[in-house]
Amino acid sequence: MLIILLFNEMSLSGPQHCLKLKCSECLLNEVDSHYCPMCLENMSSSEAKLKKNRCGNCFDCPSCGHTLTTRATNVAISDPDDPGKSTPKKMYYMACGFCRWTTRDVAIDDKTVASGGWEDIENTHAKKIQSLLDYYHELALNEKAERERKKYVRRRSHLYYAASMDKYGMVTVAVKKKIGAMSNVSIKENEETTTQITTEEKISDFPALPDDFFTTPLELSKVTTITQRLASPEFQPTITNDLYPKRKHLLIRKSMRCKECEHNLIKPEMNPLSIKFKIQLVIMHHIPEVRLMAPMEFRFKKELKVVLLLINPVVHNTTVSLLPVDKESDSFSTAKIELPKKEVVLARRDDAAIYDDATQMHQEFKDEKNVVAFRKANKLGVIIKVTPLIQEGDVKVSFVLRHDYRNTAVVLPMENQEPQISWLQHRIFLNLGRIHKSK
Amino acid sequence: MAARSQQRSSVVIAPGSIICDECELVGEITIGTRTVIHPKATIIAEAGPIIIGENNIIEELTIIENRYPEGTENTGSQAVMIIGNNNVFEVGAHIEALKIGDNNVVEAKAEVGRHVELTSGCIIGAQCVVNSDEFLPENTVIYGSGCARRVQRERPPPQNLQIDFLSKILPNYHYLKKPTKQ
Amino acid sequence: MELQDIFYNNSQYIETASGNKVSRQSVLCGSQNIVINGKTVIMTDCVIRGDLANVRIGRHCVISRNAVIRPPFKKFSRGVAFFPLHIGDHVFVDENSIVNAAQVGSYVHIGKNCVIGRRCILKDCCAIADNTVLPPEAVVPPFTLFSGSPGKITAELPECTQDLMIDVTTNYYQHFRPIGKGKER
Amino acid sequence: MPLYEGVIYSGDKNIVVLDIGAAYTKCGIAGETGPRCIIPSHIKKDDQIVKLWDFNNEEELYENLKEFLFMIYFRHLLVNPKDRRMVISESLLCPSKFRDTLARVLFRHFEVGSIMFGTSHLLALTAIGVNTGLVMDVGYTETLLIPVYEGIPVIKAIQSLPIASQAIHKKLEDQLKEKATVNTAGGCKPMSSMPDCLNEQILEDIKVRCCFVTSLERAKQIQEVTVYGADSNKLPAAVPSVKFPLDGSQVLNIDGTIREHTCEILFEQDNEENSVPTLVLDALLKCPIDMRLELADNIVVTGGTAMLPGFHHRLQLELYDQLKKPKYQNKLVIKKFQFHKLFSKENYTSWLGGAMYGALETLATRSVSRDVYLTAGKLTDWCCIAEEMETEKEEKVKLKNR
Repeated sequence: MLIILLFNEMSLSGPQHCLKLKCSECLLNEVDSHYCPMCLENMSSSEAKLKKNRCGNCFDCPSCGHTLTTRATNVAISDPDDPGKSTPKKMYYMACGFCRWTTRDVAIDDKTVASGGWEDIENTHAKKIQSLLDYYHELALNEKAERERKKYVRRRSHLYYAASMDKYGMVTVAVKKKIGAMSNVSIKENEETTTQITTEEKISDFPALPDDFFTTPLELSKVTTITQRLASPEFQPTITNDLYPKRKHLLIRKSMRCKECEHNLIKPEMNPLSIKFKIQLVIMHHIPEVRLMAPMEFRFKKELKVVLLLINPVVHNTTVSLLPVDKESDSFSTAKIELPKKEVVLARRDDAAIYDDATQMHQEFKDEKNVVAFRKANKLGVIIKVTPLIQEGDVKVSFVLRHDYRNTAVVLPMENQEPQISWLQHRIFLNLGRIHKSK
Repeated sequence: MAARSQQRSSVVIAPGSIICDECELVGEITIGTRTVIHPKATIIAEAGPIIIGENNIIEELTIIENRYPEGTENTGSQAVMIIGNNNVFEVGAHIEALKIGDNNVVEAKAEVGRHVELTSGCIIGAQCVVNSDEFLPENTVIYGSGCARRVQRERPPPQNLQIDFLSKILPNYHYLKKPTKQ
Repeated sequence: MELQDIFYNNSQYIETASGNKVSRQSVLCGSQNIVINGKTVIMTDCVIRGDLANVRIGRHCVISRNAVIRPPFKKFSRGVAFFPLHIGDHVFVDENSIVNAAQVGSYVHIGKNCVIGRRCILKDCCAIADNTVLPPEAVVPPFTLFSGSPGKITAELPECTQDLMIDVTTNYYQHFRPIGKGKER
Repeated sequence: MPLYEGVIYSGDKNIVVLDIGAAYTKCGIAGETGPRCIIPSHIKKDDQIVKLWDFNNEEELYENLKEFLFMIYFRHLLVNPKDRRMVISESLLCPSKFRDTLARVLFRHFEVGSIMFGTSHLLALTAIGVNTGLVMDVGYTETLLIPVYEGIPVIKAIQSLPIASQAIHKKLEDQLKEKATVNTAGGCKPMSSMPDCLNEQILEDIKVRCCFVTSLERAKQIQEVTVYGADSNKLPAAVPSVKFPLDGSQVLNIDGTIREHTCEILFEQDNEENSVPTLVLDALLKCPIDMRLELADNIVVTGGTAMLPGFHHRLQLELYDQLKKPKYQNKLVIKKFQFHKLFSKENYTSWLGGAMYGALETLATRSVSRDVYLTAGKLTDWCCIAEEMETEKEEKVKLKNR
């Protein structure tokens, strides 16, 4: 397969700051907006944080992960006054259209409202964790106060060792040495704390597996898979009866900025459905694209004419020249190339042309037959001569693409100012394909 | 075309069924009432007759075939393929199972092998290939890339409403095969 | 690399006034309910079920071999209805895929051998990887790639997806040429 | 509604807490009661699974971590990494290559504000609110036991054994290949004739759904046969077998003995008479006498492998049983072993400790900031502390001289 080493995702940094090409490698990604991939509603970042990045209305199937859909049913509810009579009432439950799991499977009662009636299950340890956290919080405050008071005297605190970076206890030794004579300030641990840990619980006898565990056949359909367990990390249900609908995880739209000049290169619109961007500086819109026209049969030391397709993405004519690279600095090439000496002009892009086939604008260019293979709208075929210098492997060439670039990415504040024209140079690496094996 | 008209005599179509003429029926086939067969479906009874019950929907590009198992062609012994009632075979399903009960759904592009027995209320999910030598208990659901299994509480509901609708609309656009006179 | 020419037998295709190229071997049921907006290629053995409900396909789409375009149905308390199916512009549906969606936006790529379930909504600029199964009523947001069974988000698409899809579909149309005749369009 | 309840002290700083395990990575936000996600520690490259810990060189690891962390930040946690604090739980024996590369990716590529590296065993103690305990982590590649006394790890008593989940998977695979059969359309075939139908994920699924840790009594009968070669009719009545569908066309028949025997690998003693339970006793032996009783009274078991049904019960019985052996009998005077109840599942205990730590005001003082990292150009490890002290002394001198 032939690969052209030009990244489509590459973005162009804002020309008023730096005219450099950036790839996803050297860009800083940022969370721009949160949205639910099911109902496609935007969520503010503070709300998303509060809801732990989960949608308030949409749920995922705990069995297969597909989105659950709400289903309405009519349930006959017997009239309390007249037991013989029953009135139909609309009740809602959730079902998966993929694996057919329903909330009724795990005996969750149907709800009277279509949405909003589904509660979350609570982590049974939440209270204990909270009280432990309160206790640590107090310790931390004490320690902070202590630190303020005695800047240089570090004292032993319960917390300090519990999970410090001091993994080998070496710091203790070091600190003790350092404090040396001052160690008389040793204060008893936790003496100032008012809360005490009441959370710890010990077990001395774990229950054995029940006797019938060894005799009853295992019903595989009642045991959850590892994926199902890890899908809800806090609960990790082991039997399918404990599966519970999961709120849909949100997605984000990202914006990107240049790490050097810190300017935004990509900024999406707020609406998650919009495919337009507030800022979209991608290479595709600014820099001519180079493609290989057709696969070729390369042979060792045999010169071939290769047609490269150049495509102009901008609405101005672009002057392009192909320049050789320094032989010494070129460790990439495996073939000798002969580039056209003259510069060529790429016709401007015309968006209306795809709707109107009659648009012809050939005449305005004077092309030399041995340089330009063909010309069609904003596309142009350039002929280069390639002589492979290897007997097997990939034929690779490298050259510099030089073109003029009109600074249109920034709206210029002053009227009537001519857009600035700058010349850009890019090193192009081309892999033209493998050497043809002669039989 | 010639082969089809030759075989036509052996196809028995009950009144009330909607069989589009653009489908291919080969061999000894019996089709029950209120069964809908969309255009471009293929039913081939090669190794024995195929009996299809009532209220089934067979969508386009579905292949239902009773064929000789590999390597045992034309041994003379016939196996009858029986499909019950209220089954749905979605677009591009491939069915070779000899026994299919009632209320099953074989989703798009799913394959059911000859040695599988579908009881009732089973769902074979889209693109699932089931061709081991097994008996699928009632209400089994096979789904997903790894053909995961579970048992659902309720069997899928019969598609009477869809059949009503199709019975009304398909004759407007397609030539139908006429029911066999008793 | 630039797409190479794909040749078809001129007698096998009908070219409409608006530039659609439709294979004679495709099955267009209820063709009066099918609207194809122009420069769209419908290849051999495709099935489009206009008899069930209206189908509208935008400009510059490619419906590859053996694909099925089928309006989805929904059950209501009293009866069943088939919903119209709309496909936007510059949509590429690859071979052997079944599209049962309610809506497919523009600049969408659906890979080979996919099953797009009933009433799915595919927004603009999204893609479905080969062999994906989208269960009924799935929603695919812009700039996401869905794959697997059930289909889930596995990657994001580049910001220039729209330009890439326009390029792919228009190029495909330009290179989809009748055999024997060197007619340039 | 508990969903909207915040337990967060740290305001809206979104401090990321990360525990990159050998098999699974636990990640979430500080101050919360459980991780947001537990995902396999691997990335997919051209449809190939590449495990994070299987790396040939640091560059490869750097690239893999970059991709992995990108996924964590922008797919799972949906927070910006730049200038934010984070907490990382790492093993005491974490190779410095991994640690350094991780810091490099986070500081240089993602530009995080600061990182606190916490030792997983100590964090596990934080999560239950004690500072003395015998912490045993039964993970994926190894079982690592560290006694911690008053918050300080007793280095000389650390015990480890390369027997954990990975060993269970290996044994399960071996046994299946030896004995199991597969039903296919073409009839019943022995497993050994189709070597490609098992992979790590299927093995893990078989383990969690079918396997268990049997009772001590039955285990003794089993070991009599499997280890000491007694006649196989001495085995206890086998537990029922399971038909495990591998996909639509293959059904694996898993014998009851496989279900029961597989996890015995944790308890069978090797040539040096080591097993998972003896690690506890050996560690106690190496600890100073005055710590032993207290440690035995504060055993903490973490790690996903400890979630196997029957594991805790068996471990406890084994401890009392092994204690009777001459090797320990006269040296360890322990009457009772007590275990701590966790406020989490075993597989994310350390994470929870990190999440608590990250929610405190003192986080900054325990962290390495990006500025410090960039000026130093590396992370300081414990062995560099002496050096650090020197510089601090110099600073002090400078201050005095002012």
